[in-house]
Amino acid sequence: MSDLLHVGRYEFSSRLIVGTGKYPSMEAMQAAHEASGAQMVTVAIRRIDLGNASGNTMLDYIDRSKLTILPNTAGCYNANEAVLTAHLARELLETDLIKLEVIGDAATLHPDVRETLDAAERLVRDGFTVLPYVGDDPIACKQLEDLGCAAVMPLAAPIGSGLGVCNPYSIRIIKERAGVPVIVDAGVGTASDAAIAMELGVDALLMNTGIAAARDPALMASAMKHAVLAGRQAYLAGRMEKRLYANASSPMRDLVGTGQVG
Amino acid sequence: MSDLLHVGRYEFSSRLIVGTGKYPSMEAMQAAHEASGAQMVTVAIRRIDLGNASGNTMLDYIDRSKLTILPNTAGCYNANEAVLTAHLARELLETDLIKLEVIGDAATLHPDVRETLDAAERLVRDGFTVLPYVGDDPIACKQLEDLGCAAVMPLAAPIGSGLGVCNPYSIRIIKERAGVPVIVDAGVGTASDAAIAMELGVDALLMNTGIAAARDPALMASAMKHAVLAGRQAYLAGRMEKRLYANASSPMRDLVGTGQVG
Amino acid sequence: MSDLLHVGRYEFSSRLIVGTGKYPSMEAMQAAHEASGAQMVTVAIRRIDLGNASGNTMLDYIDRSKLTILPNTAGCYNANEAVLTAHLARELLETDLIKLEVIGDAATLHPDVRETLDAAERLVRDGFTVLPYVGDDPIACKQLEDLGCAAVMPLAAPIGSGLGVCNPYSIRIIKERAGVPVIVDAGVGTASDAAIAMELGVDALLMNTGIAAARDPALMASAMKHAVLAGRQAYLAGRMEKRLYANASSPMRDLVGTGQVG
Amino acid sequence: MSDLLHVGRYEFSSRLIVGTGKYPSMEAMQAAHEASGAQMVTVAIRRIDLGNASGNTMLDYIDRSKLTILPNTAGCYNANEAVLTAHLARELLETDLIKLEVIGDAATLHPDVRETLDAAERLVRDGFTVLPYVGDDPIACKQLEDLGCAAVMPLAAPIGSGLGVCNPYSIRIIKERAGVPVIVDAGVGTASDAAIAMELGVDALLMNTGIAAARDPALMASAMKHAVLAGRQAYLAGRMEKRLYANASSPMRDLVGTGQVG
Amino acid sequence: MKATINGQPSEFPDGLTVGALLERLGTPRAGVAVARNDRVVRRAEYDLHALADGDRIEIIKAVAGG
Amino acid sequence: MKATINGQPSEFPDGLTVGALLERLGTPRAGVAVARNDRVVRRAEYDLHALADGDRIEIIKAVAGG
Amino acid sequence: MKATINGQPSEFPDGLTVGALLERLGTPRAGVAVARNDRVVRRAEYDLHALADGDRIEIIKAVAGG
Amino acid sequence: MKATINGQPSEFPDGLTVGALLERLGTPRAGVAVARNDRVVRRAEYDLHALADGDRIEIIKAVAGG
Repeated sequence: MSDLLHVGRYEFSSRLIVGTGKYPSMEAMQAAHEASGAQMVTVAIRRIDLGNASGNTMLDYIDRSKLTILPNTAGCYNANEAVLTAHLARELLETDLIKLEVIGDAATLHPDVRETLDAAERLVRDGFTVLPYVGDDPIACKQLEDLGCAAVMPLAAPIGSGLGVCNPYSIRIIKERAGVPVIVDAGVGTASDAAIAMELGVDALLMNTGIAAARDPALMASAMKHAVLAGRQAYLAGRMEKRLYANASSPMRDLVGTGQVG
Repeated sequence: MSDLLHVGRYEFSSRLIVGTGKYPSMEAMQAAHEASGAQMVTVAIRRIDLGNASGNTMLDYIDRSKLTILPNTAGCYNANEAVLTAHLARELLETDLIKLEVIGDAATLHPDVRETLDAAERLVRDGFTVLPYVGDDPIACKQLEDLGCAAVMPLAAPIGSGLGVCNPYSIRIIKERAGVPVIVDAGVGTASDAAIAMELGVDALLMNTGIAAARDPALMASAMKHAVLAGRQAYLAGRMEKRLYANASSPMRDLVGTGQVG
Repeated sequence: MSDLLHVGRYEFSSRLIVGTGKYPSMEAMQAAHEASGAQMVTVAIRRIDLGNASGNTMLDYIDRSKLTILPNTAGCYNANEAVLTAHLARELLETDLIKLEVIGDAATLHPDVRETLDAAERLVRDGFTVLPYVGDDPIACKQLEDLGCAAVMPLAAPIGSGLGVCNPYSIRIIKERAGVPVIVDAGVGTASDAAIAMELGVDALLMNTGIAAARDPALMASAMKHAVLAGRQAYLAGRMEKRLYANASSPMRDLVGTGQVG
Repeated sequence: MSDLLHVGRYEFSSRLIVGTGKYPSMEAMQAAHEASGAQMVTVAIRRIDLGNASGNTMLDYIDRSKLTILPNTAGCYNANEAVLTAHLARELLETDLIKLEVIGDAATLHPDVRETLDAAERLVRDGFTVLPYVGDDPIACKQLEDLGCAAVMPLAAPIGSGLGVCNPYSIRIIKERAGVPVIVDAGVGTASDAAIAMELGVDALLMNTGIAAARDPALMASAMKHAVLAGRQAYLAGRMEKRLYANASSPMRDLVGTGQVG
Repeated sequence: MKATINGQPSEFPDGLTVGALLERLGTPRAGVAVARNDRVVRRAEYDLHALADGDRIEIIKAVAGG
Repeated sequence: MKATINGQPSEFPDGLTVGALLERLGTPRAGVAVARNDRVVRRAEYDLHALADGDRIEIIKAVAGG
Repeated sequence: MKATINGQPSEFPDGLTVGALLERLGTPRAGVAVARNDRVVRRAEYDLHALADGDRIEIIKAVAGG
Repeated sequence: MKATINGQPSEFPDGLTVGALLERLGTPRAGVAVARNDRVVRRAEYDLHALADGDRIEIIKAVAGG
C-alpha cells in the first residue's frame, strides 16, 4: 500500500519523525534511529564551546544519505531568536526545513502563540519550509496554515511528559479543519499513545523522550514504528462501531442440545 | 527477538488469535487471517442443517497446515452443554484445545462463573487443554488456574462491543497474579485497544469483531498485527516515567544570542 | 423533592452509606458521620479480646436513634463463616440487615462468586435482608437478585483503592438490568467519583476509606454528601447531549458593528 | 466554613457563575438561577431590533439586588469589536466587569490568542475588571495575568459541547502557576464534570448550556450547585491516596471461626 | 441628514439628538446604550449633541448569553 | 424405530447405524462429529452399533465463530 | 471440663453456663453475641444450658469496619 | 579590536576575517555556521570581510535535540 506523507516538497514513506536528544549514548541513538524506520530526525542548534571548538557535532552520528535532518529552534523565547536560529540552521545544514519552536517558559515549554505566529510569518517570507510546534489550539493552527506553514505540529502533552494524547478532541478538531499535514509533536510516552494519535487521523508523529528515555530505546523505537503503522492502518481500515451491549461472534442458533431439561 | 507464547504444550510466535465469525465473505476472512499473521483461529460448533447436510463447513476455508484451530463452546449456558460441545469438537477436529465459554445471558454474553468453573474442572479431568473465557475477575481467574486451565481469557469489554480495555486495573491485577498465560478475549475495537492491552503485560489477544466488522477487515487485521507487536515490544522495552511538567529534549544552555535586549 | 431509597422493607432519604473503619479517632468518625448525612453505617463482627473483655465496642459510638446499623461479614472466605457471622450479627444487633462479603483473597479482597451465591441463598432462606458485595459482574448480580437479595452491591474499584468507577460500562449494564437497588460499594476515592457513580443511575453508594482516609474526614464526608446529591439530581435532570464542536451560548446575530473594514 | 471567591474588588460566597442563554423560557431561567445559588450571571450585548425597539430586555428578568451581572463580548472576532462592546456594556450596566471573549471562528468558538491579549491590554488600561475567556494554554493565561486581568477563564471543552474537562493536566498546570483566580469556563456537561474541575483546585466555574440544555434546568442547576461545593470541599479536604490493590476497611484479624477444617 | 443605525442607512431631520432618536424609536433609555462612530455616548449627553451626516450609530441592549 | 436427530423427531428402519444415517443424509464423515444420548460416538464406531429406539442424536460441524 | 473460647483452649468447672462464662470474663451481655459449636446461643438461653466438654465457643462484638 | 564571540568579549588583531577566526579556534568550517550582528555570514564570504570593532559573532553547531 503506497501511503506517503507529503510535507511541502518533501515526501516520506515513514510517518514517524524522531529526535536526537537524551539518549544514553550515540550508539543507542543510532540503533533506535535504525529500529524506528524514521526518515527524518530533529537536531537542535547551539553555540559551539570555544574551549573545545574542534569536537564532534551531532552531524557525525547521522547518516544523511538515509535521514533528512529537521533542525529546530528549541530554546528560543521570541521570534527574533527563532528567526536567527533558523537562518543559521539553514546555512549549516543546507536545508530549508525548520521546526519552529518558540516557547513561553521553561517549566511548561508551552509555545508562545504570538511570537510563534510572528516568526512563522517571517520564516515563510524568507523561503523556509516551516513546521511550527504549537499548542492544541485550532485557531492558532489555522492561522499558521494561513501564513503558509507546510504543516502544523500540535502537542499531545507537554514536551517530555509522556502523558500521551491528553485531549483527543482538540487534536481531532485540528485535523478535521487543517489543509496541511498535522504532525503530533511532544507528549507520546508509549506505543499505544502513538496508535491513539494516528487513529485520530493525524498525518505523522514526532517524538523524542518516549523512545530515548525508555529502558531499551531501540526496542521502544521498534514498538513506535509498529504503533504508528497500526494506528495509521486502523484509521484507514475504518473501525467497527462501539456498542454498550454484547454482540455474539458465534451464531446463537443451531446450538448443541443435551438431555438435560433446560 | 525470540519471544514465544506457550499455551499448554503448544507454542506460537504470534500473540494474536483471531476468529472466523461475522466476515462479509470467506475470501475476506482468509485475507484477514493472512494479514493478521495469526497462527490460531477460533471456530464454533453447531448442528448441521439436515436439509442441506452435504454443504461446506468452515474447515474448508482454513489451511490447517498454517493455522491451529481453537474450537469454542460459544452459546452454551451450562456446564453440561459446554462439556458435550467440547467432546464433539475434539472428535471432529482431533484437538485437545478448547475455548471454554459458558455464558449467563444473551444480552451481555457475560460468563457464568459457577458453570464455567464446573465445566473447566470436568474438561481438565477429561484431558483437554482448556482456555476459559471469563470476566475480569481476579478470583475466578485464579480458581480456573488452580483447576488446571492452560490459560485464562478475561474479557476487555463485552463480546462484540469494541469498547477496548474498560478496566485496565483489573486486567493488570489478573496478569500480576496469574501463573498461566493471560489472553485478553473480547472487546478490542481498534489497534490502540490492542496495544493498550499488551502494554499491561498480558500474553496474547483473541479478537473477532474488531477485525471482521471493520470497513476493510484485511487492513484492520494488519493494523492489529502491528498493534500487538507494538504493545508487546513497548511492554518489554520499559516505558519512560510520566510527569506532569515538561522536560526539554534539547539542551536549555548555549542558546543562540541576539542583539535584542532580552 | 421526595426521592427515597428503598432496600427491602427499609426506607432512607440519604443515598450515602458510610463505614466505621480506619478513622483517626472515634470523634473524627462521629464528626464525619454527622457531616455525611448518612442514615446507615456499616460495622464488622470480630471476636472479643478475652484479655480485655469489658472494653467499649463500636456500638458505644453510634447513635442508633439516628443511624441504622448494617453489619458486614468482612473477612469471611467461605459461606459457612459468612452465615455464622451473619447470625451472630443478627443476635447482637437485633437486625436482619446484613452486608454479605465473602472474599477470595486478602490482596484483592475481591468476592468469591460461588461462595457468595451459596451464602446469599442460605441467608435469604434464614430471613435476612441480604446486601451482597459483588464484582461488577452482571450475571452474578442477576443471580443474587434471583436468589432474593434486597440489593446488589457491585464494586467500583478494589476495596480501599480509591480508584473510582473503573468500569462505568459494567455498572451501567448492571443497573439497567437490575430489579433491585444497585448500591456501588468500594473504590470511591473522592467526590467526583461519587457523582460519576450516581450519574450512572445507581441507587446509592457505600464508602469508607474515601472519607476516613482523607486529610479532613468530616469535610470529605460533607463533600461526599453533596456529590451524591449532585450525581443523583444530574441523573434525574437529564444531562445535555455531548457534541464535538462548539455551540454558542450567546446569539451569533445582531452583533455590534465597528467602522473597521471587517 | 468561610471560603470566599475574590475577583478584583468583588467577593462571592458562591463559586458557580451561570449564563442566561438557551433556556426554554425566562421562567425556567429564573428557576435555574435560583436553584444554582449563583451570585453572578452573564449576559450578551446585541443591537436592538429597530422594528421592535420598545421590547423587554434580559435585564427585566434578572434581580440585580441578588445577582451581579457579568456582560460578555461573545461574538466578537477582533479586539476592536470587543473593546467597543465592553464600553457599551459598561455604559448600559454601570459595571466595570467584563467577560472578554474574542473568538477565532464560529465552528470552534475557540479564542484568538492575539486578539484577546490585545483587547485585554486595552480594557485593563481603560479601567475594566477583565475576565478573559481563553484556551487551556498556560502561557496565554500567564500573559493575561501579567496584563492585569482579574482572573483567567480557560475552557474545559468547546463552548456548548458538554464534554467536561478534556484536559485536566493543562487546567491543573494553569492553576498551579496562576496568581489570579482560575475560573473554568465552557464545556461542563454534567455534575461530575463540575466536581472534577473544582477538585483540580480551580477557583470557580462558569457554565451555561450544561444547565440550560438539561431536560430539567432547575434540577440540573441544583445538581451543579452541589457538585461545585462537593468538588471544592473534596479539594480542601485532601483526598486519599490511590492504590492499585485493595486495603481492607475491616480488620483482618480476630475473625469468627467455624468448625470446618481450613 | 443620513446616518447608519445598527447597520441600516436611515434618513433623519437635521439636528436630531441621540435622545430624540431613541424617542422616535420608542426605546426606553434605561435598557440601552449607544455608540456614535465607535465611541460610547454617555447617557448624560444624549440630549447635548446633534447627530452629524454619515454618523454610524449603534444602539445595543442586554440579551441572553453565556 | 424413532430417534431424534438434532432435535427433530424422525422415523428410521431398525438396525440403522450412525454411518448409514450419515450416508442417508449425504453428509461426508470428515466434516462432522456425532453424539448419541449426550455421549460422543467415535468415528471408528460409526458402523458398529445400530441406533436404538428413542435415541437422541446430535450431528455437528464447525461454523464461523469467535 | 475443656472448651475452646475464641480459638483458645480453656479449662472450666462443669456446669458452667454461657451467662456465667460472660460474667467470669467481665463481659457485659449487651455488647456481645455468642455461638456454641457454630450455632448462635440466643440471649434468653444464656443461663439455661451448661457448656459441654469440647464445646467451641465464639464470643463476638461489633468493631470498626466498612 | 574587540568583539563578542558567543557572548564572550574577546580581543583580536585588526583585519581578522571569520575564516581566520575559525582557524584560530580550530573549528572545521563544515560543522558550524556563523552570524555577525544577527545576520548569517554565508560560507562563501568567510574570507572576504574583516570583523569590525564591537561585532557580535555567533558560532553554532548541531547538537542533540527533539
